[in-house]
Amino acid sequence: MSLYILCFILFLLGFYCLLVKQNLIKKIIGFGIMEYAINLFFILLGYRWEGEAPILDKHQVIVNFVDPLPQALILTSIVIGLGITALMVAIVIRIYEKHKSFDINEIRKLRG
Amino acid sequence: MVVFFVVIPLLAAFLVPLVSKMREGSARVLAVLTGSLLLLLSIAGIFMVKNGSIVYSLGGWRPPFGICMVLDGLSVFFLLIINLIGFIALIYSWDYIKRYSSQGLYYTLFCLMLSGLNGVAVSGDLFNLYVFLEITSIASYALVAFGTQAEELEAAFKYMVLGSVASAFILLAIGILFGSVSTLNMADIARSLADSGSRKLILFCLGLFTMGFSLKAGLVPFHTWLPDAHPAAPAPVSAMLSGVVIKVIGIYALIRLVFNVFIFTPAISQIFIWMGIISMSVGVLLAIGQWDFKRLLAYHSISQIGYVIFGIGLGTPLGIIGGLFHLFNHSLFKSLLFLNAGSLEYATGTRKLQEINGSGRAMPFTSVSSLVASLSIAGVPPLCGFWSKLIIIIAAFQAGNIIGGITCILVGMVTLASFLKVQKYAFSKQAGDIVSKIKEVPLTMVAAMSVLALFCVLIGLFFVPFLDQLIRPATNVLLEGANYVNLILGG
Amino acid sequence: MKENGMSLIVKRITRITVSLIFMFGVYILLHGHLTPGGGFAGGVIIALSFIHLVLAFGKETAFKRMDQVGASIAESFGGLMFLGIALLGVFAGKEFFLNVLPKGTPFDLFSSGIIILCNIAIFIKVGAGLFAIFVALAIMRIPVDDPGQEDGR
Amino acid sequence: MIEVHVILVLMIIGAIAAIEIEEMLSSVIAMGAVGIGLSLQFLLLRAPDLAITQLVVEILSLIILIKATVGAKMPKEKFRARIGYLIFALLFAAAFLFFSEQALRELPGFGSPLMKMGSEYLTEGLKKTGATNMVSAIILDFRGYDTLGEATVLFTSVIGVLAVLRIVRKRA
Repeated sequence: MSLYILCFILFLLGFYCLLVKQNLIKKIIGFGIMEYAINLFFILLGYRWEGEAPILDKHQVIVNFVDPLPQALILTSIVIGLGITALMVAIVIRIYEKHKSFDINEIRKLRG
Repeated sequence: MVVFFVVIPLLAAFLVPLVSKMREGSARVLAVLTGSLLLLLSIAGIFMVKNGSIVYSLGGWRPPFGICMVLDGLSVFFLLIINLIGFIALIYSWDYIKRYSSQGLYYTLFCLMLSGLNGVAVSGDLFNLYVFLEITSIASYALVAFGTQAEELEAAFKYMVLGSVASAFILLAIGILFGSVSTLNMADIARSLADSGSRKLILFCLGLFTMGFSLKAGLVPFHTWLPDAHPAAPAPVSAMLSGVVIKVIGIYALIRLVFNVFIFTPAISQIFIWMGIISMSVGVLLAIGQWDFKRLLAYHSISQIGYVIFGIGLGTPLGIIGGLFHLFNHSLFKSLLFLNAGSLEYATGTRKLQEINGSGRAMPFTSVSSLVASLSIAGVPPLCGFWSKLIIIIAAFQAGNIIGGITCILVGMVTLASFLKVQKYAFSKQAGDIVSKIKEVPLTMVAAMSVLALFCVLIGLFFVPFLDQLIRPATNVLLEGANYVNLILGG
Repeated sequence: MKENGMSLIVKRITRITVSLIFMFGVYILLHGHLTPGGGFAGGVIIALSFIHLVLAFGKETAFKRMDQVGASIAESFGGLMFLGIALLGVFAGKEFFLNVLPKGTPFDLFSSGIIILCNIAIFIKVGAGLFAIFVALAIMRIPVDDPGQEDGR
Repeated sequence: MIEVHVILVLMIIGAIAAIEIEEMLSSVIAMGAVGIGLSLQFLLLRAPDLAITQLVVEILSLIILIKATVGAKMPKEKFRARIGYLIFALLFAAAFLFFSEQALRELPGFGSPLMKMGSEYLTEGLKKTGATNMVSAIILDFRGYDTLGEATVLFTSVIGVLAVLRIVRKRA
């Protein structure tokens, strides 16, 4: 239980950084932290006391495996996070090239 | 057959970069071919589900072990919207996109967006839905930034930040649900949730899902990205974003979950109704003062999505019919309006209403089709928008929701006023000096706009068979939420 | 980062380590169905080995082996291959993504039907794609001061 | 599971550092430390596939991020933490944690998942797919369609990056 809560605190830290920080790079970092927290949460859900990694062995028979399904999901999620990060960085670099700044206050010209 | 809804656009998306290296012009041929195949397939889909819904298990693994695709009345309805508007937007892009460089990349992203949307519409698995939702979202972020102008990049970044917040909330909710029921198939989740007694957990997940999907749909407390992102994209993409994307990855995913996986309770109904009322009013009030044509349309999108969610939130059969019908109509006339705005920009080089100044005589097709669309969105009989708004208003009064009904009527009037302003300035005002220099846009763009205008009129005239054929099966899927479980897991 | 890359020491060592990283990537890929790893991890490692090359030798030298056009083509090819493997089931008249190939004996390198082929397809796709991202970013760092080129229209 | 707690707390400290450090390069590196911590967590929680993938993905995203920041002019963080703002953020966080705590109570406890699907995959996996790594069996056979989607996500973002970063010229 305490692990879940700590995990959610990590999520909230990333959320705060993503929404509040004025620096575009910091926003990307915030997104990354949020992604980490979610990934960790899934794996925590699949953990089993004294469990073994879900890889069968030729020589010994293990019965107590951790849940492999969340691991498969998170493999997908990590790659999705990488893709979004890359696209964000690309857009930020392009913005920097136009304005020579990462600060959202200097950049913001659009009306909300 | 269901799997081809995803495979065909994916195949095109992988092929387009290869063929466009050889000849740049071949990209658009391939893309239009894909669009037409998908349109034919989705029309065939309507007839396929006539004799019952189809469940397709991927890899031969029976649900809930593998992923399954579900083709029922609701998904067929949304597939038709996606592929109809997608095809028309591709036709429109044929000439329009010549203004930009790297057409190959544009068509690749467009095909990826189509495959993501189709994937969301047919998916029967929660995590799979998330994956395809991400494909759609990433493709639309990139398409918003496609022009690489300063404003477009800023709008894309804002869209991206809020879009990833939404995705994070959705993924978190999926995680919590998965921890609770240990399965991902939507029907299996529905069955397990019905058995389990974890009320608080269900509420929390529902809250996260509502937040996430409302962000994607641009409903009012979460709408701030929409008026920047939709105008920034190239016109056919704006048409797709406003006409299709916010509906499929916002409204469709939300109602599929709420009606078929969770149980539609009066509390949820109230939340939907109030979100609808607030979105309707705030969107239209923000739209009045706008002079940028596309930005004005984007604000109207918020307002019209409010109608949709209000109608569905009423929860009565008539309300849901009205909501879904309005959703269809909105995708027709809002796409048409965005294409009109794109044509005006193409011809005059500006989107400011004051500067366009009466181009009606020089551009007859654009002005006529835009008149049709404006009257539709404002709800003037006998065009399509009138009937759907009428149904929603009747449903509101029938359900005893007087405030909602009156708001609908008032918002309709303000919308009419707003579009009369557009017509007055953009088309019918006395010609300024800009008019002598402009001429009608190329043939493919005219054709795309005319087809949409024709649809607006035809559906307005023959809406009863349309309701019977398409909307009623979709409504039944929502109303008989529990059947979904039996359909997939077999009783 | 100058065009002619880093110092001689770095270049010498890189020449050795790149091949090691490359081999490690291939190992991770081929044993994906038996041990931890698989197409994604292998693909990322391969992309990193190319990036290593770019960082040490500078852009010109490295791009002789693999440039953006090549990476883009390889990526599309990987995608088509993956989709083709998935479609094998449909061609056989069964479901999409059916594991149609013989499963082989467990714990063998060439076992588990389409899984190893899928891993290879993903490997090509991911490696090429990530390298293309890096190349695009690396090229972009040259500031464009000519305002005529900045117009997106 | 005390070590998982310790590393998680360290990750939180790292995250705070990454958020609050003014200098960009240090901030990016602090984020990398959080990522490495996550990779370690995966190893402790018996997910070696993820540990490898997370490690290499982390390296790649750090390279990309450093490439974006190095040599660029960094803004001074001018954010004045207005007191009202901070209180709102704290209130939101407290409410979110409270509700999630209430909801998470209804999950099966940590360390004893239901594994409704998972146990099925584990018993049937080797026989039906021939793969001994169950995670591979799931991502490429049982849920192969997801992986197609995932590869497509990566493809989309590659094409998106190429589209955003393309050198554009005016067409005549």
